[in-house]
Amino acid sequence: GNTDKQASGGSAKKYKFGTDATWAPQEYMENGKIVGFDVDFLEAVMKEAKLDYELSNVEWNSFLAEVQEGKKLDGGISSVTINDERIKSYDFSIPYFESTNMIITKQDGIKTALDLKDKKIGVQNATTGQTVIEDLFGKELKGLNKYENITMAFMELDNGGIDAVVADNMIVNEYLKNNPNKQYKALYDKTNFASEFYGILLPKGSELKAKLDPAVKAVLENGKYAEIYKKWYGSEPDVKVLLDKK
Amino acid sequence: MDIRWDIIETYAPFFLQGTLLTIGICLASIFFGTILGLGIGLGRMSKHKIIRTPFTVYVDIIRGTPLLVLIMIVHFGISTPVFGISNGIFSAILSLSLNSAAYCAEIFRAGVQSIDRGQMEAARSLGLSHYKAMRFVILPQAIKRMIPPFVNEFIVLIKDSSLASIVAAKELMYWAKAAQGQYLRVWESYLTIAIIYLILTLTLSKVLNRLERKYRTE
Amino acid sequence: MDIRWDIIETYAPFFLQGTLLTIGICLASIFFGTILGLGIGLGRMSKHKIIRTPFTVYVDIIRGTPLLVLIMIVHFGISTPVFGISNGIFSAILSLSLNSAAYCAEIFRAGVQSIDRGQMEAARSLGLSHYKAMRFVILPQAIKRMIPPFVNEFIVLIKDSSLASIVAAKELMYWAKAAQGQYLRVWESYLTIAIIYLILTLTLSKVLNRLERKYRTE
Amino acid sequence: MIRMTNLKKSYGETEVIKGVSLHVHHKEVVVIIGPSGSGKSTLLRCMNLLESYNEGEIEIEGVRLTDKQTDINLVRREVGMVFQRFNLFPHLSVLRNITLAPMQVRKLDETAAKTKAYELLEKVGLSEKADVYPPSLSGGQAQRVAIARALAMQPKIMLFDEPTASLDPEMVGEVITVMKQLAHEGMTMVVVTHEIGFAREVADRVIFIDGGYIVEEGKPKEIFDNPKHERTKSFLSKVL
Amino acid sequence: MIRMTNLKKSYGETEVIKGVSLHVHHKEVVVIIGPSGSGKSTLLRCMNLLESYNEGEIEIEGVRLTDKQTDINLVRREVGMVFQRFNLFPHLSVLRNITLAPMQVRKLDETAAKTKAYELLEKVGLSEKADVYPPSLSGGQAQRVAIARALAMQPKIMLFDEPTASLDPEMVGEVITVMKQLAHEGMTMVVVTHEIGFAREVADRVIFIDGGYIVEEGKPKEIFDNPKHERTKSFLSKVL
Ligand SMILES: Nc1ncnc2c1ncn2[C@@H]1O[C@H](COP(=O)(O)OP(=O)(O)OP(=O)(O)O)[C@@H](O)[C@H]1O
Ligand SMILES: Nc1ncnc2c1ncn2[C@@H]1O[C@H](COP(=O)(O)OP(=O)(O)OP(=O)(O)O)[C@@H](O)[C@H]1O
Ligand SMILES: [Mg+2]
Ligand SMILES: [Mg+2]
Repeated sequence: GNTDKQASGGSAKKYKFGTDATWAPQEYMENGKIVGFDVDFLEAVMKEAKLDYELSNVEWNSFLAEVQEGKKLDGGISSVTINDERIKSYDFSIPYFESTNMIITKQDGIKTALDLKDKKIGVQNATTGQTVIEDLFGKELKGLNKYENITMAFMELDNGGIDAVVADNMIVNEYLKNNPNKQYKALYDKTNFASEFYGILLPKGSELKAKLDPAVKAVLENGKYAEIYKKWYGSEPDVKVLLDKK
Repeated sequence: MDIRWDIIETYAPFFLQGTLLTIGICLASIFFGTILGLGIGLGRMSKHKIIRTPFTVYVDIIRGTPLLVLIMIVHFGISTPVFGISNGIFSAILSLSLNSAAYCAEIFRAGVQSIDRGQMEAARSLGLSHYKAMRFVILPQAIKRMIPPFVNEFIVLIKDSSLASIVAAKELMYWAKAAQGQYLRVWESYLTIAIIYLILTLTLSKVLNRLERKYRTE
Repeated sequence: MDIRWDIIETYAPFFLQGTLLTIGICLASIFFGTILGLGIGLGRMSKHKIIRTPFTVYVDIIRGTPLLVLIMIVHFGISTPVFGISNGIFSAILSLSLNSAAYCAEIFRAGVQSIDRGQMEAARSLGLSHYKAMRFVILPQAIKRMIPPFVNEFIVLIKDSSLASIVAAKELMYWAKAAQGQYLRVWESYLTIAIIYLILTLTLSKVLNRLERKYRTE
Repeated sequence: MIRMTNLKKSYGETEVIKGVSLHVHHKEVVVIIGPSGSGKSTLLRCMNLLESYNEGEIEIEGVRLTDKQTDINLVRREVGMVFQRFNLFPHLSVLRNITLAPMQVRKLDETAAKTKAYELLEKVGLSEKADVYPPSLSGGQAQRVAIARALAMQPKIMLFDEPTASLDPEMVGEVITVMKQLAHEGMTMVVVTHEIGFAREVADRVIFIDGGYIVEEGKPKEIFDNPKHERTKSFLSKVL
Repeated sequence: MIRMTNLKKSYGETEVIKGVSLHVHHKEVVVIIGPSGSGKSTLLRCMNLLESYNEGEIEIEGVRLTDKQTDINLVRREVGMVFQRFNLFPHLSVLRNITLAPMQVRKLDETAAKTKAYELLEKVGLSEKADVYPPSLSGGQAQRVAIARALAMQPKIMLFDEPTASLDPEMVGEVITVMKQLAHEGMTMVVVTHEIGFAREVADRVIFIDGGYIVEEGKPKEIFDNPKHERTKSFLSKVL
């Protein structure tokens, strides 16, 4: 995809969307093409809304600046969690994805999230992994290390520099899939880790919100969503949680 | 360390593409950066403080600003508002040129000031204007001495060009990050591009060293 | 551009913390980088090719490798395996020192070689050993000339230290990214740290300029 | 013709020229002598505006140097200068050293400039060195090229600042010969030198300068054989 | 005592010293003259191993310079060298210039080194300049300090390479005076110089060198007043 072309007058507007495609399997580059759950989902939504669009790969810093500015990008989809702080600066679509965090570790002593208190924990900066840990133990937790990308956190775990990594379940599973011979255990802790919900990121006051929300709802309800989810994660999604969330 | 060679293989064509773009961005930035640097260097050498000051401030500010931030400011604050272009490659070349110009200006100034004062005096005493004395007498001699620091600067520039990936210019680092995102593995892509950067910088210094030696024997 | 001042306010204590760590990392790296650079520079000036070659190779490789990659190699390949330390700050200081050493070595070599040959000859003809001639005659004179390029190198080092955030060293850039992650806003944190970096680099060059002037009048 | 009136020049706080008046007439050869640091070079450099001065006035061929509307490059064309340290342009061949200014300043075409250059090289005895680069010349040869380069602009006045001081003794003769020839051809010349032989033979007037003042001036015979001032005597006793 | 046998020295392809044999006896003063580029400096520098040589041998006070077990720094202590361009250490005071080597090489304590240094400064007439830095010395003063610095190591032999060539004429005398005094005190000296007056008065032997060979040698009277070789005659006619 390419964001360069200005939408020319006359024909219907072509909306420009961005994603930071470094987060397999949600969005990533495969042989030079942007693929992933978010990519297929966006396609379904835009089809439903009957909107023309193009999707390009944008580095995270630019992704944020461009969506916020609303000129180079009209919107973005990049596993962005909805929260109160962010709503001050952006509009979000209704939630389209429930993410649960997992703990991945080698240590037997770690059974629940509460066992992480005095441990060294790795998360990716600006992900839900970071948020759940900060919600649990407070922002100033000494042992919390925010990595620029999740791969670095996994490598640090390998290295023994940290005791555990907290990340989205899909990412953890993808990592285990890519590194089958490593002796890690992955734990859910639904009591201490609240679920997080992703939304499509839009500039504040975007006209798109009104067009996208019904389309997202329709895709969730008409079974298209479950189809995409199964393609990428091999299991059934809990659509009801999403529809109830609002 | 276990290396998954298939990742490198799959990504080889993209790394090739990225290498070509990296080279293109660097050549353009070297070109514009050098020209702009010459102008700024001349400005910094002015006898008049009023002329000198803005150039000095430019050099200080650019040298003091992390390139990452400069690229973002250029991309969002200059490329589109001023030039109406929102292409990442354009922003990358523009910011690398602006950044490099500050360093080139200093190299240029040091080179000119290293030429014996007697050369300028002899030229002026023959009736040549300051401009002509610079052009025919000082610069041809100074350029030789500037080659080593310029090589240094260009090597830094090649490495700095990897930051262009933040404005989505599809150069080497862009593809390295893409491969990392796909496989959640670091070494395959980063070591590959490290070697490519090394080849690029070594080639550059070899070429320019030869140039320098040629100049010297002339 | 609308700026949300409350973000800067909230993060002010973290930026302060980050600034202090940045300064610490830079001072330590300048210290070790300079010392290591002196050694490497001496090695590069050896008359014997066998001694010279490894140092030359070191300089070429380090200068040709993007710092980002160097930091990762140091962090994952050296810090833990060799030193048993997996602290990001340690890795940052180690990689910045190794990187800076290559550039310092070149500055050092150029400085020494700029001293008139007659000085070394006079010292040797008095019976001083090569080492003593270096220590008492050549170095004290060369150091003055090395100050401006060293200032340049240290400025680059300060800016480069922002890459330490990739190994989660909690310096300035780390907190800028943290703020950006929390609010999904870019400018508040990046412009703030850009100004802090600018203040740091300008302070450094002012201090060292004063030092240079003091030396010159001595 | 040079007319210098009550010239004063300071570097920062220290006054180096403390009020010098000097008229050099058409076709006159003036030799300036004096101890090191007495201001000889400074005086010469002021005549060419390589240094600005603080007080007084210099007139060259009727043009006042400090007039606002004076184009200093126009004046400099008329005044050739030869330095102690040759200052040849090392990146240009001997021929290009000589033709550069005529072509760029006097706008001569290349053929004319070259013809003139060969003529001058002939005159200083270096015809065969036209295509050589300055670093491979001996000191004496370099200084003769520097003289040829200055003459190529066809100046009305020539200034020499210790032209033989950095030459090997063997080579002093070659340069002095060329300068004598110039003097005999009627060039107006101001020469700072310690070559007393030259001064005796060709100078119309010798000026002894010390501490920024003219201490004594007169015909060479008077100055060298019968100096009036104590300072002149003691200086000459060391040099002769 | 210096014994040089059939010395040869090349820079790359070009042979500069083509077979020179020379014995300098205890307390002898030898003056070397010759045209520029003839190899005078190279010869002197070989005696101090500032240049290596390709063939032949040099013995200084009975020690062969190229013997593997010879410590060149030990030999250099015995040989003082004075250069044309002074080469004083600009960052050290005159006193420190003189005391550096005795303290670092001969391991003298500071008081002893300073006492010796003041004595030598007295000798070269510069007692009051002890605390001054070299850049503020005149050429003649700098060269006298350089001589004092070399003497501070109490060398048995002194080598001088055109010690007065870059001095103003006024200052040549000061340096020559010091050198004459040294000669009269019985120092073994090898001096490259064009100061014929000095050679006539103090040299035991004058050597004329050209093109890498010794062309002629003898007592000053013989060489200057009655040179045998054509080349010597023509050289002297230019210099005298
Ligand atoms: N650029 C300068 N800045 C400060 N002082 C200067 C400068 N140039 C010359 N001087 C001082 O001015 C005085 C006169 O210098 P000048 O070069 O004219 O002397 P001179 O008679 O030519 O001596 P010399 O025989 O050594 O060439 C000296 O004391 C010198 O130190
Ligand atoms: N480092 C060097 N490399 C190459 N050639 C050299 C070097 N040093 C001297 N030469 C050459 O060796 C020859 C002899 O030089 P040397 O300096 O001994 O002459 P000199 O008699 O001392 O001359 P001068 O009177 O100019 O000092 C010259 O032709 C010179 O060009
Ligand atoms: Mg002078
Ligand atoms: Mg010599």
